[in-house]
Amino acid sequence: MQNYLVGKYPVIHKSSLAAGVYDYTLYCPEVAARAQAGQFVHIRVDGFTLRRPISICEIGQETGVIRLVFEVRGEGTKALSRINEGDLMDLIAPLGKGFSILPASSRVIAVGGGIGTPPMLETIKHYGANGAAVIGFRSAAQVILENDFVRTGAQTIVCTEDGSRGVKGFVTDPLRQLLSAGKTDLVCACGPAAMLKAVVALTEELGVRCEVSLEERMGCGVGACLVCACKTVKDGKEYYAHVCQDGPVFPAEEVIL
Amino acid sequence: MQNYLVGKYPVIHKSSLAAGVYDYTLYCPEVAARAQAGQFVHIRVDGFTLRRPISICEIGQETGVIRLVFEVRGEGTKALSRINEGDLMDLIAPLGKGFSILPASSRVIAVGGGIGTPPMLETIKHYGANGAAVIGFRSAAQVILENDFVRTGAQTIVCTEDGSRGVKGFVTDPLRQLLSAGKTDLVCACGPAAMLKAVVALTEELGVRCEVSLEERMGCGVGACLVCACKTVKDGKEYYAHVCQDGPVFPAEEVIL
Amino acid sequence: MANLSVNIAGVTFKNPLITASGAYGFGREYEHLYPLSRLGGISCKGTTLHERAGNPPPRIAETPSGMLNSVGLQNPGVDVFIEKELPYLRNKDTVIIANIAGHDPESYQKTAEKLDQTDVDMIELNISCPNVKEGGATFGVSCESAGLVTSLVRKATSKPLMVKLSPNVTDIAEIAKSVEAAGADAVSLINTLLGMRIDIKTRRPILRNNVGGLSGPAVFPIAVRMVWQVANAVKIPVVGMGGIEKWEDAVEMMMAGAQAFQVGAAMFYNPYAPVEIIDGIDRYLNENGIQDIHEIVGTVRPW
Amino acid sequence: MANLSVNIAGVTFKNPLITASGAYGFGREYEHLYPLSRLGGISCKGTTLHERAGNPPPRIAETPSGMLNSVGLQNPGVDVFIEKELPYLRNKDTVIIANIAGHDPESYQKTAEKLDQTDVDMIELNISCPNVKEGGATFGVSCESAGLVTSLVRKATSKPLMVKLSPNVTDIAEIAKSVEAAGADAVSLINTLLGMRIDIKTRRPILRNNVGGLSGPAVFPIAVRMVWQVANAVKIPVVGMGGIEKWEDAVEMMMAGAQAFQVGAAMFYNPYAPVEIIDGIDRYLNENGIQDIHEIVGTVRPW
Ligand SMILES: Cc1cc2nc3c(=O)[nH]c(=O)nc-3n(C[C@H](O)[C@H](O)[C@H](O)COP(=O)(O)OP(=O)(O)OC[C@H]3O[C@@H](n4cnc5c(N)ncnc54)[C@H](O)[C@@H]3O)c2cc1C
Ligand SMILES: Cc1cc2nc3c(=O)[nH]c(=O)nc-3n(C[C@H](O)[C@H](O)[C@H](O)COP(=O)(O)OP(=O)(O)OC[C@H]3O[C@@H](n4cnc5c(N)ncnc54)[C@H](O)[C@@H]3O)c2cc1C
Ligand SMILES: Cc1cc2nc3c(=O)[nH]c(=O)nc-3n(C[C@H](O)[C@H](O)[C@H](O)COP(=O)(O)O)c2cc1C
Ligand SMILES: Cc1cc2nc3c(=O)[nH]c(=O)nc-3n(C[C@H](O)[C@H](O)[C@H](O)COP(=O)(O)O)c2cc1C
Ligand code: FES
Ligand code: FES
Repeated sequence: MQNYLVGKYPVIHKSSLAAGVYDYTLYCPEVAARAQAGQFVHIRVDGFTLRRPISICEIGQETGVIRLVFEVRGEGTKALSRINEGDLMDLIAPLGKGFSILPASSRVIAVGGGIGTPPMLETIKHYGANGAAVIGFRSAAQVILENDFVRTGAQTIVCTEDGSRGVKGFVTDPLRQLLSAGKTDLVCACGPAAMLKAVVALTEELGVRCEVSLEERMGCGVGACLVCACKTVKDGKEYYAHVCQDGPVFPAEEVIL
Repeated sequence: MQNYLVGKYPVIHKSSLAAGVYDYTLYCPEVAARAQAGQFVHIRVDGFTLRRPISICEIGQETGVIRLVFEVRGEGTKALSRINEGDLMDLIAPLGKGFSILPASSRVIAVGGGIGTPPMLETIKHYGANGAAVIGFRSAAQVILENDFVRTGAQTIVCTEDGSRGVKGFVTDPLRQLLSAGKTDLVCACGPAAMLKAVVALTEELGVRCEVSLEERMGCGVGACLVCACKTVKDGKEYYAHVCQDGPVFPAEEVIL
Repeated sequence: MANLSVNIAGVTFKNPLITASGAYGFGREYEHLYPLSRLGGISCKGTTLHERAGNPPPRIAETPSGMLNSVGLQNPGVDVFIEKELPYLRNKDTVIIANIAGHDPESYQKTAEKLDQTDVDMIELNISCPNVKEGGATFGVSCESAGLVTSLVRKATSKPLMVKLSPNVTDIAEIAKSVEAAGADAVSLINTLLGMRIDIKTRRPILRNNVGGLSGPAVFPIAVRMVWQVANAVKIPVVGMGGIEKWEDAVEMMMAGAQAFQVGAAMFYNPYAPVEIIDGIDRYLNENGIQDIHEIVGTVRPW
Repeated sequence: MANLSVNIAGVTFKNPLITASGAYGFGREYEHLYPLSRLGGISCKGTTLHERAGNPPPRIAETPSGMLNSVGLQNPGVDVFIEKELPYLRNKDTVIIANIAGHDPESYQKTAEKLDQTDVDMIELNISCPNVKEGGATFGVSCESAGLVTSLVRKATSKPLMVKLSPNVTDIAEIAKSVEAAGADAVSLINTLLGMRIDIKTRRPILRNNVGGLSGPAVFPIAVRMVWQVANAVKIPVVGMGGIEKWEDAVEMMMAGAQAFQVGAAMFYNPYAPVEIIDGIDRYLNENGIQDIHEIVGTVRPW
């Protein structure tokens, strides 16, 4: 059953988190009321034929807001970044299947890589101090949302490839340590394909349940056009699932990276 | 020799003169310095392939401004009308051949019809009290620029088709009276084809020199693409002249309306 | 209130708007926005005799005022369509058009035979899918093969038969005439134009299929021209599509000669496009004192 | 500094940017913005054996990300071109391409003969103008007639000969092969796609010619696909055009297989487009450590 909304919602806060990375808060109570961690919004960009999918970074159910964090990658996100406070954003939202929500007492680890980090914030919030977050970036200049993660109560480990901030290296090293330290109920991950591959291999090796969020180019965003195919396996059979409807979050064992 | 400029110039004043009719003042000293009455500017509209040609309504050589008055007719002018004070307008300007400039002591009558009225303002200014302006509109609600014409010192006669303001009827009646009242050196006209036809017929009948400003759909605006053709006669030979370069102002005897 | 209903090949559509095949699924994803009964009809996602996995991703690329797609007819096969989608759509009070494709004339024929036994209202024969080698585009680009497939399918079913034409041809009116002669009850056009985009950073085509079909507003002037040419060449009804995004475009397409029209890509950026277009046409007819939508069809007066 | 110069059919262009025929006149109107010597070449407005008045206006209509034109080859004839335009252009230090059209093979031939005696650098044979019945489009849509006109003109001149292809065909690669076989030294593509717009208020085509040629960004993906297909089908150089508006588009076109490219409609909204595109390519090559523009030609790796 579909229950997304189509509407224009005002930007009530805009800021920049790092070079080319923007942080928007929109007032959209109806969307906030039904959104879940790991879902995304599909944003119309004036002058472009295709909407742009952006993950929901935070949901304020009481305040009626959602938060979006995105990086300028091409012409469309550049145009989006010119939207200012007071302007409206045209959304189809919320869309897709988010991360599984376990009881708040569960041990859950969120792994975010680069601009895949934002959706992990809402995801880990739910678990308070039972959660942990491992977020990786190229170097110090790219680190975003660190304080936000800390504020959720989750143990927060920042990694940078060049060691200019936090732990030097990839997210998999701290992740392995955390997983070895005790029973983990779920690992949730979003980031570049190489990172997801490594995380999936590791959780598989250690027998830990894992879910990953995938990206694919989209048309409709709602499951009608079949363009956002990603290869998955279910019951031993390979087939093209659709990121916008069957995902973006998939059980690790179903994806072919 | 071409001497137009290509540039973005700030809007320093915007207002509305009538329903759907906008009045813009741009600060563009270089354009103002070389512009002449009857010339036009070619405006880029975000999201549209073709620029929109708009006549120059007034030129402030000392203040470095030009004034543009246009009516919303379709999508492009609608988009243009959303440009606000402080925003930039992307112009190619000034373009085309304007009205002949006679000694200020000459008796010149400007005839404007509807949204063809704006370019007549700068045209008649030069002649002070020796000028006269006959401007016609459908009804009172459409009348624009009346006070501006009065302020030039020119005798100003407003006509409306329904008589809801000024003289009832078309511009040709007052024009005939003015022309009969004494020697006229030049009639300058801009407006709908039917009006131009009537004005040209009248001046021809009375043997008065006349120039008219034509409209045609444009591409480049500078004479390179040959799309803005209008049929003219020169030395007894019919040929397609080009409104953007050979015009928009043509001697009445050369045009085929 | 103006009459919006049109009759195409004996099928009555309550209004001339049909959602284009492949762009709207089976309407499930849009039904909570407005009832599907608002639509004149739904042309369902292209179905083939057997299940098809479709092309590998990426399957979409953006272009100026348009998009390329290379879905490659991903679909569960005609049997699943009949079992699962048809019953769902049947009680939605809109015309159901089954869009079929095949890799050889026989597979078209067999698919049509299966549909003949069902309560689909109309069959749209896609001989113009540019995205799969076996998608029929090769049938759609010559008069002979287009006529051949049409006449085979014509024999396989008594359902109203609409043939969907490819724009990737020198003379679309000739193809239209040949499918008319082969027994088509209507033609629909245009399918997508073959296009390509390259990622200059990776130096690889953006689409994994290298090329894909162009649709969206960019193709609208080509579609209007082709509809006009075809409407002047055949006697059977023409259903126009390609780049329609607002009611004005639909009216333009109908003036060019289309009795009905389809909307595809526009729904991606505006999911409400179908109802906005219908409402706009309704308003336009009423404001202009036009009693019946037929009064505008083919009314363009060439110079 | 990267090498930007390319050699096409023996003619050296200082860079691969050529202004497209019909969109730039003879450069006079732009020369005060930047010296014409910045351009790789100028493809001059289409010229015919005798003067042509062109089509009645309106000759242009806007479309989403594009435009239709129906100028209809207004030009003063080849003699005036040779007398008046050629001497003007000759000392501008850029490659001069004469673009010729005709209403029958003989008129093409005679026009080419006259140009053979001049110092134009290259002849672009337009067999694809969709805007006049006698504009050659009929020659451009079949392999036989395209080959015939090419071989006649080939005999009439020893100038480097580039044949400009029409996109309004089922298989552009086949046409390219036939003009290659007939003696063309290069091919350029695409000319405009036939399109139509209707004013729904007046119910008349916007263009007085009813139909016109579509160009601008809207056609870019079609042009890239066709250039890629043609570059893979012939051995002679390919000059790509259709919708190029920024340096990234030019690079994409070259990766698809074009050795040089032309820019048309984009100059209407951005008169500085030619120099911005050249400067952008230069920057791109330097930033990516590419020594020679040739290193990117045809480098797209299909999947
Ligand atoms: C479910 C989902 C959630 C996402 N969440 C975020 C997020 O929270 N923050 C963020 O910065 N980015 C996110 N992305 C990636 C983001 O969608 C792309 O960076 C963006 O679409 C690029 O658009 P562009 O116009 O800048 O780039 P262009 O390259 O100009 O875009 C051209 C086309 O390709 C598509 N495209 C390009 N890259 C991607 C990509 N990586 N994924 C999907 N489509 C792409 C665009 O949507 C557009 O249709 C997400 C993607 C998906 C699928
Ligand atoms: C030399 C010249 C001076 C002009 N001066 C003024 C002026 O001072 N004030 C004013 O209100 N209008 C003026 N016009 C008319 C104005 O250019 C059109 O109203 C405007 O281009 C319509 O654009 P649109 O996007 O609203 O309409 P659309 O119909 O959406 O435009 C579609 C295309 O048709 C062209 N077009 C439509 N109508 C005209 C027209 N009448 N003339 C030329 N092109 C047209 C547009 O430029 C565009 O390319 C002038 C026209 C010319 C040629
Ligand atoms: C994602 C996508 C999938 C499509 N799939 C089909 C299909 O299965 N069968 C078919 O006949 N046409 C298919 N088409 C073509 C459309 O039905 C339509 O002919 C084309 O998109 C032009 O219309 P538009 O410009 O409104 O999108 C598809 C188009 C898109 C965008
Ligand atoms: C106004 C106009 C006039 C044109 N005249 C000619 C012409 O005389 N000869 C010709 O070969 N092509 C002509 N063309 C086609 C262009 O040279 C070019 O092939 C086409 O516009 C595609 O490029 P673009 O999308 O960059 O404009 C003309 C195009 C335009 C827009
Ligand atoms: S984007 Fe249309 S199905 Fe996923
Ligand atoms: S608009 Fe190009 S010549 Fe006048």
